[in-house]
Amino acid sequence: MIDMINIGMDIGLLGVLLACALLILRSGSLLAIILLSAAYSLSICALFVILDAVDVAFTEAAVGAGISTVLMLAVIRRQDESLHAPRWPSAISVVTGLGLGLLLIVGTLDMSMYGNPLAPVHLHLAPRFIGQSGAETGIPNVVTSVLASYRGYDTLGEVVVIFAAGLSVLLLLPSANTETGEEHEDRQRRAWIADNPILKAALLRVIPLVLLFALYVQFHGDYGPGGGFQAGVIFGAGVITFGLLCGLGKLLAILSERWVSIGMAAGVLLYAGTGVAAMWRGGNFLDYSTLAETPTAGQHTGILLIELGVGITVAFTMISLFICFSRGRD
Amino acid sequence: MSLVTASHLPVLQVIVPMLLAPLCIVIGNRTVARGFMLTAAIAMFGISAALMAGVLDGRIYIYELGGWAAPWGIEYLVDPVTAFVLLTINLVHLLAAVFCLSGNHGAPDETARPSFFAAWLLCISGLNGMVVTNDAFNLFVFLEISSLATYVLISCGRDHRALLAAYRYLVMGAVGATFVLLSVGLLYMQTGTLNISDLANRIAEKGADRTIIMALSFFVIGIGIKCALFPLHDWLPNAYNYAPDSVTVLLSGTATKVALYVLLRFLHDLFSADFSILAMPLDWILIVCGVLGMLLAPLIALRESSLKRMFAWSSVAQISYIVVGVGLGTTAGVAAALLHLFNHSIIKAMIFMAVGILIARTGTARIRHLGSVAHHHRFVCYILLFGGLSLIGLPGTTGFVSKWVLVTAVIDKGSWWLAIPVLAGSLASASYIWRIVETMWAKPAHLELAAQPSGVHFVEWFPMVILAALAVWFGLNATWLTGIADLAASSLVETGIGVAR
Amino acid sequence: MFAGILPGLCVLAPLLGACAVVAGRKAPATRDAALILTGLVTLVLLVILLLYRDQYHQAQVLFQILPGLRIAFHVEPLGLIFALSAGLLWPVTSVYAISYLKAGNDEHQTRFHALFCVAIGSVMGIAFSENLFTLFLFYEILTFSTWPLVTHSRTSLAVSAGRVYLGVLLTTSLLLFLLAIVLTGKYGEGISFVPGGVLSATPPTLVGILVFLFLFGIGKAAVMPFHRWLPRAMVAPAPVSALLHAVAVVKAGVFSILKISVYIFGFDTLQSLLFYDLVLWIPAVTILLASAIAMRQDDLKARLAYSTVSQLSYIVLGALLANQMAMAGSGLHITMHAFGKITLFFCAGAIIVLSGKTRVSQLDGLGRAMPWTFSAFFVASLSVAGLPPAGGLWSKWYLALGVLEQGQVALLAVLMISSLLNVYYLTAIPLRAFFLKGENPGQRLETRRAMIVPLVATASISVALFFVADEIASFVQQVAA
Amino acid sequence: MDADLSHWIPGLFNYWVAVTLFVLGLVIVIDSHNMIKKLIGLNLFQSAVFLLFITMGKVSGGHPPILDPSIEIYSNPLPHVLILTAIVVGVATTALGLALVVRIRRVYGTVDENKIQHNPDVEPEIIP
Repeated sequence: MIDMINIGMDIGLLGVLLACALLILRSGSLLAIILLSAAYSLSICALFVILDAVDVAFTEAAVGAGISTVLMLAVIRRQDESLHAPRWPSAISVVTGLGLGLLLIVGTLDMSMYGNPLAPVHLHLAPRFIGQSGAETGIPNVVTSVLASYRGYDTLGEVVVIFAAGLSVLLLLPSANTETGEEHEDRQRRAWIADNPILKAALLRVIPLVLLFALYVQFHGDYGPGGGFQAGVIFGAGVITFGLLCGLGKLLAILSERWVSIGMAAGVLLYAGTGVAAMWRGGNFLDYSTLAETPTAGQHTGILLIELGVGITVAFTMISLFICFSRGRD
Repeated sequence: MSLVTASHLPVLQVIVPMLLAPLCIVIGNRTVARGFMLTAAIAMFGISAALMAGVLDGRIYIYELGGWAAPWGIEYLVDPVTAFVLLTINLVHLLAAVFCLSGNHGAPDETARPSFFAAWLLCISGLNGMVVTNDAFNLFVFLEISSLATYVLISCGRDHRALLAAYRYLVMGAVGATFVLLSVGLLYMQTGTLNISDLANRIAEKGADRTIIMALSFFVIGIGIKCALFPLHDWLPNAYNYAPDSVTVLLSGTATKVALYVLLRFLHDLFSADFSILAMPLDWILIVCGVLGMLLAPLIALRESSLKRMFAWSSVAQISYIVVGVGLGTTAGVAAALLHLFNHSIIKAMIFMAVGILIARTGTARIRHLGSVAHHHRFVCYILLFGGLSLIGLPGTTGFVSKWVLVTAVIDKGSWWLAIPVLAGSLASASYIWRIVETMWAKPAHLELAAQPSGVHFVEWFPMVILAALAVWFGLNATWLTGIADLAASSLVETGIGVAR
Repeated sequence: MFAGILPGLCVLAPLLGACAVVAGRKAPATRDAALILTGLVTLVLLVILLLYRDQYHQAQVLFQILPGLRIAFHVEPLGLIFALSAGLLWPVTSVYAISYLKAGNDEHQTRFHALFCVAIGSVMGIAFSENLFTLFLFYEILTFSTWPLVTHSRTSLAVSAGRVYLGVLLTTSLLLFLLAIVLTGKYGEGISFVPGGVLSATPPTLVGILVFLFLFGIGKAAVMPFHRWLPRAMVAPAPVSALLHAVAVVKAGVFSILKISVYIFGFDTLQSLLFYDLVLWIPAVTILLASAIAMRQDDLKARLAYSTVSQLSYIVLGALLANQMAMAGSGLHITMHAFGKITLFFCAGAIIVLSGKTRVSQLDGLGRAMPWTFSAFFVASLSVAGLPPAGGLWSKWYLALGVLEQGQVALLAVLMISSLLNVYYLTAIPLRAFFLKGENPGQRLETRRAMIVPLVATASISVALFFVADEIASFVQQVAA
Repeated sequence: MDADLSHWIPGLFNYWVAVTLFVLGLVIVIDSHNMIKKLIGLNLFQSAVFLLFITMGKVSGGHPPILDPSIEIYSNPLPHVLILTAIVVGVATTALGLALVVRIRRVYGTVDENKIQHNPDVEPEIIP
C-alpha cells in the first residue's frame, strides 16, 4: 500500500520535473527560468525523500533550491532578464540529444527493475556498509559514515572542489573593481529587504536561530540526516542574510574578506590535517582509527573533525561567493 | 612483482600540492606562494621518480586511503603505466612551474596572486589524483578538481577572450564530466562496485550487457572531451590560445595527457581490450577519429593566423597519434601511445614556452607579423624550429621515434595501409611548421614589430633548454624510454590491473 | 680507437667546419680560409679512408636509438666513390663560391657557407650510412640544410621555389621513403645494408611495392613525375646549383637508389621481380622526356637542370638493371656526370655573373669574350653526352653493356637517342658562342680568376678521368665480391 | 532482453524520465545563447544523472539508511554518498561559471553569446 502511494507520488513528481524542464526550455524570461529551476530542485528533493535519500534531499534543498537560486538571482541584471528563446530546438541539439538519449534508453534495457532488492548494486558493497558500519565507526547514519570514513577521501576532494570554486571567485571578481551606474541601480532595486524595517527586525532575530540550527545539523549529522556540508550551507545562509539586511559594509567590518578566504582554506587544512595526523600516528592517510585509543573512538573523533572542516570551508565559501557576487561592484 | 602497501608515496604525490594550496591562501604572500609552488613541483617530481624506481624494481604500490581495504574504501594503485605517466606529468609540471616564475609575460595581475598559485597547485593535484586512483568515482572527483582549477587558470589570460574560452571549456568540460559520472553510475549499477580492479573482475565474470556498453560509450565521449579527441576538441584551441603562457605549457604537457591515460586505463583494464572489440568497434572508432584528427587539424593549423593557436591545433593533431595508438589496442600500440604521450609532452611544453617568450618580446601573436623575427630572437626561434622538426617527426628527433614505433605497431597489427595516413599526418604537420619557419627566416620583417630587447631570462631559458636537451637525448637514445613504455604497455595489456589482486 | 671513428670524422669535419665558419663571421678572410681548410681536411680524411678502406667494413655505431634503429657508418666502394667525388669538388666549389658571392656583394655569406658545410656533411653521412635509417636521417638533413640555400635571395620567386623544393622532397621522403623503410624493417631481415640484400625471403608482391616506394620516395633522384623541384631550385645562386643540384643533392638521391638496389634488394631479388620490364621503363621514360624538354629550354640553367634530370635516370636505370656491368656504369656515371655537370654549372654561373646573360639565345658570339669558359663548357658537354675524350664515354659504355646483358635492346635505343639529344642541346651552346655572330662585345670578360680556375680544373679532371675509368669501374665492382 | 515491454514500463520508468531530463538539459545547454540559461541547463542535465543514481539505490520497502534496530531493510547508502559529493561539485561548477559570466558581462556588456562582438575565433589582437 505504502509502496503504491510512493510509486504514485514518484510518477507525479517525475511529471512535475518534466514539466519544469520543458518550461525552462521554452521560457524567454531569465527570472522565470531561475524560479522554475528552484521549483525543479524542490520537486527533485521530494523525489529523493521518496527514494529514501534523505541526506541527498537535504543537500539538494540547500544547494539546488537555495544557494544556486540565490547566486543566479544575484547575477542576473535587468537587461538580460528577457531573452529570445528559440522556437524550436536546433537540428544539432536534436540529433545529439536524441542520439545520446536513444543510446541511454538501450542502456537501460539490461538494468534491474526499480526497487529490486536483488539488483547487483545492492549485493556487493552495500551489505557491509549497512551491516558493519555501525560497529566499525559507531555512527548510525550510514551515509555519514561512508561519506566521512570509508569514502572520506572523496569528501576531501569535494571540499577541495568547493575551495577551488571559492578561489576562482576570489580571482575572477577581485575587490578592486568599480561599480557601473547600471549595476548600482540594480543593487538599489534589490535593496528593498533592507528598507523594510519590520521584515528586517524579524529576520535579524531569526539569524541566531539559523546559526544554532546550523550547529545542530553539523553535530547531529552522525545520527540523522545532515552533516558538515548542509550545516555549512545553513551557516553561510545565516551570515548571508545578515549581509543582506545590514549591508555588505557591516558584514565586511565584522568579517573581512581576508578572514573569509582564510576560513575557506582553514577547513581544507583541518580536513587534510586530520588525514596527515592519522599518518603521523602510524596509519594511512585519513585512517581515523589511529587517532584515539580504540578504533571506534578514533573514527568518531576523526569524523567529527573532518565534518567540522567541511562545514567551515563550505560556510566561508558561501559567504565569499555572496560577498563577491553582491559586492555591488558586482 | 611484489605488492607494497606500506609506502605513503602514492598519496603524498597528491596531497602535497593539495595541502600547500590552502596554505598559500592562509599565508597570503605571493613570494611564499611561488615558493610553495616550486617546492611542491620539486617534491612531486621526486616522489614520482621514487615511484618509478620502485616500479622498475618490480614493485606495485597499493595504498588504502582511510585504512579501508578496497573495494569498500578508496585505493591508490601505482603500476608501471601509472608511474610512467606520473613521471611525465610531474617532469613537465616542474619545468612549467619554473617557467611560471618568469611572470607570464604581460598577463594581468591575477597571475601573480597567491590564489593563482593555489589554483595551479589544485590543478596539478587533481591531475595526479586522476592518475594514481584506482577508484572510478574518486576519478570523477579529481577530474573535477583539476577541471575547476583549469577553468580558473585559463580565465587569467591577458586577453579578455580568455574569459570566453574558459566559459566554453567549462560548459563542455562539465558536460564531459557528467558523462563520466553517468558512466560510473551505470557501471556501479551493474556491478555494485567502484574499484577499478574489482569492476574489471566483475565485468569479466559477467560479460558485456547493454548497460555496460553504454557506460563505455559515455565514458569515451566524456573523457574524449577532456583529452580533445578529434571531433570533441572544440574547446582546446581557444583555451590554449588565451590562457597565460605558463598555463598553456602546463595544460599541454599534463592535462590532456592525463585524460588520455585515463582513457587508456579504462579501455584496457576495465573493459579488457578484447571486450571492447567484441562489444562494439571501439578500436576503429578511435582509429578513425585519430586519423581524421591527424589529417584535418594540421590543415586548420595551416590557416591559423595566431602562432599560439596554431600550435594548439597542432596539439589536437598530435593527440590524435596517441589516440590511434590507444585504438590499436595491442601492446605495441599502447607502448607507442605512451611513448608519444611523453615525447609530445616535453616537445609541446618547450614549444609553448618559446611561443610565450616570442609573443612577449615581439608584442604580436600574428604569424604574418613575425617576418624575419629569427634574426632578432635567434635562440627562441631555433628552439621553435627544433620543436617543429620534432613535431614533423624528422629522424633524430623524439617525434621520429614515436612515429616509428607507432607505424611499426600499426603494421604489426596487420593493417599496414593505416601507416599511410599516419605518415601523411606528419607531412601535414610539415606544412604548417614550414609556414612559420619560412615567415620567421625568409619573409621580410614587419614594420610595426616592436623592437624589444631580445634577451631571455634565466627562468625562461632554463626549462626550455632542459626540455630541449631531453628531447635531443631521447631522440638519439630512446632504448631506455621505450623499454619503460613497453614494460608499462605489457603490464597494462597483457596482465591487466587484475594482477594486483 | 682513432681508426674506428674515421668515417664518422668525415661526416663530422664539415659540420665542425660549419661551426668554424659561424665563429668566424666577423672576419670574412678567416672565415673563408676556414671554409677551404675544412674542405681540404675532409678531402685528406677521405683519401686516408680510401687507402685503408679494408679496415672499415665493420659498422661503426654512433647511437643506438632503438633496437634495430641505429645511426651507424660503414665504408664500401660505392659510398667511397660518391664521397670522394663530392669531397674533391667541394674545395673547388668553395673557391668558386667565395668569389661568386663577393662578386654579388651578398649579405649572408656566413650563413651560406655554413649551410653549405652542413650539406656536405650530410652527403658524407649518406655516403657512409650503414643502414636505411642513417641514410634517411642524413637525407633529411640535406633537404633542410639546402632549403635556406635555395631561398637564399629571399625574393618571392626564391621563396616559392623553396616551397616546391621542400614540398616535393618532403612529401616523397616522409610518405613513401619512410614507409618503404618501415616495411623493409618489418618484412625484411633488418634495415642494414648487406651485400646480397635483405629481402630475399620477402613476398614478391611486397618487394614490387617496395621498388616503387623507394624509386619514387627518393625524390632527390628526380625520377618523373617527382622531378619538378630540380628546375625550380635553379633560382639558387650558381655555386648551389653547381655543387648541390648537380652533384651533392641529386647524386645523394641516385646514390641512395643504387645503394638500396645493391644492398637492400640484391640483384637476384630485383631481377626476379614481377613487372621488372615495366620498372625499367620508368627511368627510361624520364631519360627521354627530360632530354626532350631540355632541348626546348632557352634558359641556360633550366636547360642544364633538365639535362641533369635526364642523366640522373641513367644512374637509376643502371641501379635497376641489377648486374655487375650496369652497376659499374652507374657508379662511374655518378663521378663522371658530377665532374661534367659541375663544370657546366660553373660555366653557367660565370656567364651569368660576368656577362649578365641568362638565355642560350643571348650567347651568340660570346665565345671570344670568354674563351676559357666556353672551352670548358665544350669539354664538359662531351663528357655528359658520353663522347671521347671525356670520362662520360666509359660510364655510358658500361651502362650499355649492362643493358645488353639484360637483353633489353629497346632500352639501348633509348640510351642512344638520348645521348644524341645530349650532344645536340649541350654542345650547341659553346658552338653558338664561338661560331655565331652576336651583339656581344669583344673584350675579355673573364676578369675573376677565382671563378675561371675552378671550372678549367674540373673540365681537365673530366678529361683525365677518361684514362682512369677502368680502375674506378673495377673498384666499384668489388662490391659484389 | 527476455522480458517484454509490459514488464519494463513500470520497472524502468524512473530511468526513462531521467533520460528524458538528461536530453532536455543537453538541448538547453546546446541551444541557449544566454550564458546563464546555459548553466541552468547544465544543472538540469546533471540532476538527471543524480536521479538515476538515487533511483538505483532504492530498495522496495526500504528505509533511509540510518541504522535503527527496528528496521530491517535499508536502501543502498552508497549512491547517496556519491550524489552528495556530485551535487557539491555541481554547485561549485555553477558558481565558477557564474563568476565567469559576471566578468564576461563586465567586459562585453552582455551575457548573450551571439551578441559578443569579439568572437574568440577571430584574429588575435596585438598586445600593447
